[in-house]
Amino acid sequence: MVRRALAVFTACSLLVACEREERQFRSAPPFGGPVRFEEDYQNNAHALSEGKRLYSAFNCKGCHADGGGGIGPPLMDEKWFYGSEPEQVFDTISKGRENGMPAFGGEARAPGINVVGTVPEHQRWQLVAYVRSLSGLASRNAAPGRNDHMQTKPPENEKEPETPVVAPPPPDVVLPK
Amino acid sequence: MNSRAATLAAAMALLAAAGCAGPERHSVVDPAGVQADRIHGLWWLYLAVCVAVYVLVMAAVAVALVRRRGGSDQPLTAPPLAAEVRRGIAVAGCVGLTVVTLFVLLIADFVTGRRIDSLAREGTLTVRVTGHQWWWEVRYEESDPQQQHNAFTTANEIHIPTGRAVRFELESTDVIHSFWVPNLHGKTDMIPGHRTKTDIRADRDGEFWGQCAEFCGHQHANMRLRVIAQPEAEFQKWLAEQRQPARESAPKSSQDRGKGVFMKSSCVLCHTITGTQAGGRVGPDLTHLASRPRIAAGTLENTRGNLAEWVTDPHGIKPGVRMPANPLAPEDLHVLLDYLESLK
Amino acid sequence: MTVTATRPTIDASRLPAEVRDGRTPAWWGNVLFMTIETTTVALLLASYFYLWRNYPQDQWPPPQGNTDPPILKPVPDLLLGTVNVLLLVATVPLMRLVDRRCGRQFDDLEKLHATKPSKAPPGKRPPARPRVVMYGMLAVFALGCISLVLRWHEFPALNVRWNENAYASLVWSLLGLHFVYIAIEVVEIAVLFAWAALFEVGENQAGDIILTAEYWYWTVGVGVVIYAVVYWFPRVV
Amino acid sequence: MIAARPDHPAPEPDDAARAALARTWARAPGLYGWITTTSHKDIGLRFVVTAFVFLALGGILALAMRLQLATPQGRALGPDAYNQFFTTHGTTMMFLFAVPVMEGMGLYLVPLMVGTRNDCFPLLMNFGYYCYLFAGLMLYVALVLNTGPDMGWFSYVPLSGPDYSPGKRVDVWSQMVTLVEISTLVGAVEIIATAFKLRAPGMSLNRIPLFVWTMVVTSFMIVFAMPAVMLSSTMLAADRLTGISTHFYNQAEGGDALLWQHLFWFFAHPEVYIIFLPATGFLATIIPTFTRRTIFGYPALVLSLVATAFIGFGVWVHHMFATPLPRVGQGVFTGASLMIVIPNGIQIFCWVATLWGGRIRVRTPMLFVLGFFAAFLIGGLSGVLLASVSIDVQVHDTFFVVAHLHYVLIGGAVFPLLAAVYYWYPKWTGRMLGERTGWVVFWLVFIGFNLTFFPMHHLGIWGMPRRVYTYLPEQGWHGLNLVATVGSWVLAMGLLLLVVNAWWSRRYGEVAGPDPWGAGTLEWATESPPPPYNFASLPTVRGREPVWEDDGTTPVVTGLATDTREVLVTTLHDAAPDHRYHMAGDSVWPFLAALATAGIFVGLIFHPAAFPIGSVATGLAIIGWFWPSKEPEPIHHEHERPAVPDGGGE
Repeated sequence: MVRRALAVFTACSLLVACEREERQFRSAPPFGGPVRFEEDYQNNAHALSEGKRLYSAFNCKGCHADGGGGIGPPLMDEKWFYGSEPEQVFDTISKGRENGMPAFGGEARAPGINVVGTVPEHQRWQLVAYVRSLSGLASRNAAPGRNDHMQTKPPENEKEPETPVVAPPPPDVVLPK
Repeated sequence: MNSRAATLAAAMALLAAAGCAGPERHSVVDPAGVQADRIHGLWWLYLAVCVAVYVLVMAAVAVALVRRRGGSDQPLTAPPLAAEVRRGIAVAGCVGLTVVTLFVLLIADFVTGRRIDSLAREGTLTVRVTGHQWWWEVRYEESDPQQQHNAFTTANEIHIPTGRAVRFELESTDVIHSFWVPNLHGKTDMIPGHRTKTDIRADRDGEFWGQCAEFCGHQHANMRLRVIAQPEAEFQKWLAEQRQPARESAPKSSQDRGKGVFMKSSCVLCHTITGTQAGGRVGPDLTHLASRPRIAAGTLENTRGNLAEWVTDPHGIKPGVRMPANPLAPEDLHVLLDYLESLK
Repeated sequence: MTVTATRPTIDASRLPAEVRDGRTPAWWGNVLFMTIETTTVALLLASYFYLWRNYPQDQWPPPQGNTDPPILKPVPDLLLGTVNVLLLVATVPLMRLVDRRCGRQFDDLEKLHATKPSKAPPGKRPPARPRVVMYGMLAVFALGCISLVLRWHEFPALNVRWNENAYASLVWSLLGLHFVYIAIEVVEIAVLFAWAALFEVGENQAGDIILTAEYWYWTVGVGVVIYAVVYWFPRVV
Repeated sequence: MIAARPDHPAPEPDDAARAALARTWARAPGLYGWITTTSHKDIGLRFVVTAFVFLALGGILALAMRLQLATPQGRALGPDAYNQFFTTHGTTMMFLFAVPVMEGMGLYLVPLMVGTRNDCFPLLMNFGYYCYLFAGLMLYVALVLNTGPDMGWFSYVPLSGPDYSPGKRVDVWSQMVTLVEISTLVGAVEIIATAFKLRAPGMSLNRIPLFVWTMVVTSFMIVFAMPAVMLSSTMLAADRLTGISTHFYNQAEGGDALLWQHLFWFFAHPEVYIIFLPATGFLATIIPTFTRRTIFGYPALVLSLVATAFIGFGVWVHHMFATPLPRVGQGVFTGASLMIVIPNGIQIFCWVATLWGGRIRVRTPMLFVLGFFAAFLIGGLSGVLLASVSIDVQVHDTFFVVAHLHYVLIGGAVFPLLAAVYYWYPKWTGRMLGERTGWVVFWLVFIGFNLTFFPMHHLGIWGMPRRVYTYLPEQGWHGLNLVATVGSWVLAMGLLLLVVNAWWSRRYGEVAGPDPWGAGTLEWATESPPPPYNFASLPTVRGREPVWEDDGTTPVVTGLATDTREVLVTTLHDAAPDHRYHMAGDSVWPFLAALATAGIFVGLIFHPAAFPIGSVATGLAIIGWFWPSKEPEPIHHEHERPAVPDGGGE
């Protein structure tokens, strides 16, 4: 009987994949090998919540608000100007974009793009995972729940997954002078 | 055998009474402030009473044990009435004594509480301490609106003038922390959404350690702060220094190049250095980093080696800390350290 | 104590096998579970008032920002809740009839020393399914179902979603908890009715129905208190 | 007057009658019988054994924590593992060991002590056990999967909220807490009803054995305290769970972090007495046996139990003295916290008076009782220090409190529990635990315990906060921490030896016989281990120590059916025979209901839909459970009610 119950519970709990609960403090490059986006970021609760914290720490809110968009484009919708693939989002965050997105990876892809410091690589990956979770592209069981502030949007783990569409940036999105 | 147990335990109780040769930088029984001192007095009263009670009860048990062994196994369902009455009186007496003692203790506690709350607050200095996971933001307020430019922020280190009452306004930006400097006063929780405050007066100079006393996550253990009580003059000197912006470094000097590294690495995103464009509020203010004897919320001494280790691999020292690892080229690291060490 | 032939005895075989109310362990179990539930509801109400006390009290319930136009005082609509609570109160006399009739059924059987009507000597045999009991339970069941439907529509009538603020979360859990109580009771009544319809109302079943009735009174009572707090408290403060 | 008829002697229940009873009350053979058993002896012991397994698991975690703290900046565990370990340790000891083990002792002993055949609601008892077992498995499976809760056993928001505890760790905690409290609550209902309605004729309220009294009072405390933690943990889960996301504790949306602390401590302080009172019941049962006299001050003891229960609900705020509270309020709670010393003092004094008036026999159980005096008093008295607001704000949340609570819970509850294990083991198994080993176990446990926890007083006074995974060499805490670590291993060795002894004695221990200690309460009036039906013919009672008072003329109850599970129900106050009560037979439904209930709690962690689905499943199982079965007819005669046999004297 005990064995049977144990089996039932292991089955249920196994849905909580171990790596989802891993807390990777000393994570990723330069200490680790190649980036395992799925395991280490997209489905990892700790990485996603760190991404959420960095999102406000690095003032992404300033332009994108809580994902609803403002000066910058909204992140909660299905539209992606430069592609929704992790590598593409990573590239956008690292090198910036011409229409006002600053570069967080140390060097810009083109002159005229504002460079604000160098966010360590694994933190950029955490941001990527979180930004994608804003449009429901992360595991619901790992995405952050509601935060302890005024609610401006449904929690990430309740966001219906959007099917990404690559749409060129509208002309009216321009670099804020 | 139980008398042995009793003596063993009693010996330990005495050890407790005597055992106060603890570390003097953070000890409840080595008060350096008026409140800690009053609590200390109350502490001894309570402890003396408790040890006395303990010894008496254990003695009673021990005596019963040695004098009432033999005799028949025939169970006694109706013990002789006279003896029972005697015991009844004894028990009633003990209970009465207990009630009186407790009442005394209650009064003593209430009086002490009142005296702790009524700390004379003339010429009070106000310091706002904000708990973060896992460090302390310390802001010296200026009551006078004209003097606002004199308000400044530092971290994990609080200087106070000896003999003057200081009002601490406590708040938290994330989870519950608790502000505690044992030598000076008991703890006060910092609860998000609730403003709390505590008044402290150090009566002798010295460096006293405090530590977060409410579990707050991975690095709760390494969330320390230091309170330096110093004579008024020294304190004013320190204030004057802290109010200055970071000193300019000579152009082309290694410090200057280090500043460049700082501004284009991740440091600038989280830390503030007044007088530069670095204005991040996520991490501790570094304007006068080099003037602080310890870094990493009191975990490491502020030496070049420690600083280097802390910048490159903080998680080796404090796993889970918010500070990210910064893989820097050796050259960049050296000039960065030069710069940080110049922030006196 | 070893049993020896010399021991005097108490012959239990002549004691009744079925009694009702406070004499039975089942009654105690019922009362204790009611106590547990009462504590739960009381603590939930205490939380409600605790949060109210800590909130800027000129604006309770908290203003509703994300509607257009914003509602400054989103008090719950009275209609459905009032109808529902009146409905629940109306079931009490009905249930009381069933309750009383079951008591009489029990006592009749007890007088005949029979546990079931079918076991009673023919002639003075009490009805297997007293009409009052059957129709009464049916009526309470129906009204209970209606009350559940009404309650379901009371949630939107609160004018605030459970995940908007703490006040909303609390009123939703108050109504939700009570919804669960009613649901449990309705199912219980259905089961007892089914049993009675399939077989007969013996002492055993009569006892069960009486206990269910008592739980039903409790549920209605709690419902009235919750109604007062959820619907009227925000209006009077 | 003797109501029973001397002219009408009882026939010695012959083997046929006993065999019939055994057939009626024994559980079905095989796994099915093992699952569906409703015998209070099976389930009570099962609670006790399971609880000891969890004690072992929690203890292993504690040893690991002590290893980490043995040296400054230890490397045995990282902060992540350490936080999971100390949280699981605390949760295990409070929810999965201390309360269930007392409940198990109650379920086993109460029916024997009041002289009946089983607990009142056997199926409910079975359901409760499986809820408890599943909750425990839930916690440890999660821990093994690196999903152990890591926010501390009192789980303060906002740290335990969705914003600062990502992932499923806290969800597992809050759900398992609610699940295990269901089991505790049904156990409480069980024990109260049994003690109130199934007592032997003549066992009026003023003759109820003190252990039964403590279990009754404890159960009432459970009834009022446990809903608080179920409610608060459910609110926490609701705040966190996907698709629910309520705001009970969200400061920014009108919630309050202190609401959690109030609700939690409203449960968690009474919890301490819920653990401690049954322990006092063990003492009040064991001391008379080994002092060969009836307990001193029975009425005072009962009243102080009740007083403790009442005051116990008025002191929860002394866990919150460091939070912003008005000084007056603090004064009130200080007063209450000091006041609770009075009833506890009365108990201690009465026991000492009993020792003075008796002829003490120091066997292993008594040894542990004396250990209790030495250890618990330290904890109780350091509690007096903690009751003072001013002192509390200094030592609150430091290792001083760790020392205090372990002196109270180990000294006050585990020592009496070990005494009880040595005392009742013969009743459970029919064989004795080794007396000489007993002394070794005692001294290992006693010395190890003091070595581990006494230095923690100093560490706390020297500023070491609790729940730190490391400390610096310059803080000067290493010496005492090392001592504590060594002590923890000595303590562990002692307990290990006890387990080995228990295992060995089950087979090879000296045979005990019905009453090895010459004790006075009813459980010793039947064989060891007791037959499935407990008593061949139900006993009656003339005083507080029925076995001591029996001169062979105490009446017994005859005439209960032997072919169905029938017991005698008596009146609440003076336990006059009232009616015959037919108990439900074994059934698999409670197990299925427990499985479905656990399903709700586990499923909710992943999807809200688990609630409706699980509820329907549970509902069906419960309908199956309560669907009246067509049982054989009880025999009927014209009624008459024999009066209570009188103890003579009163």
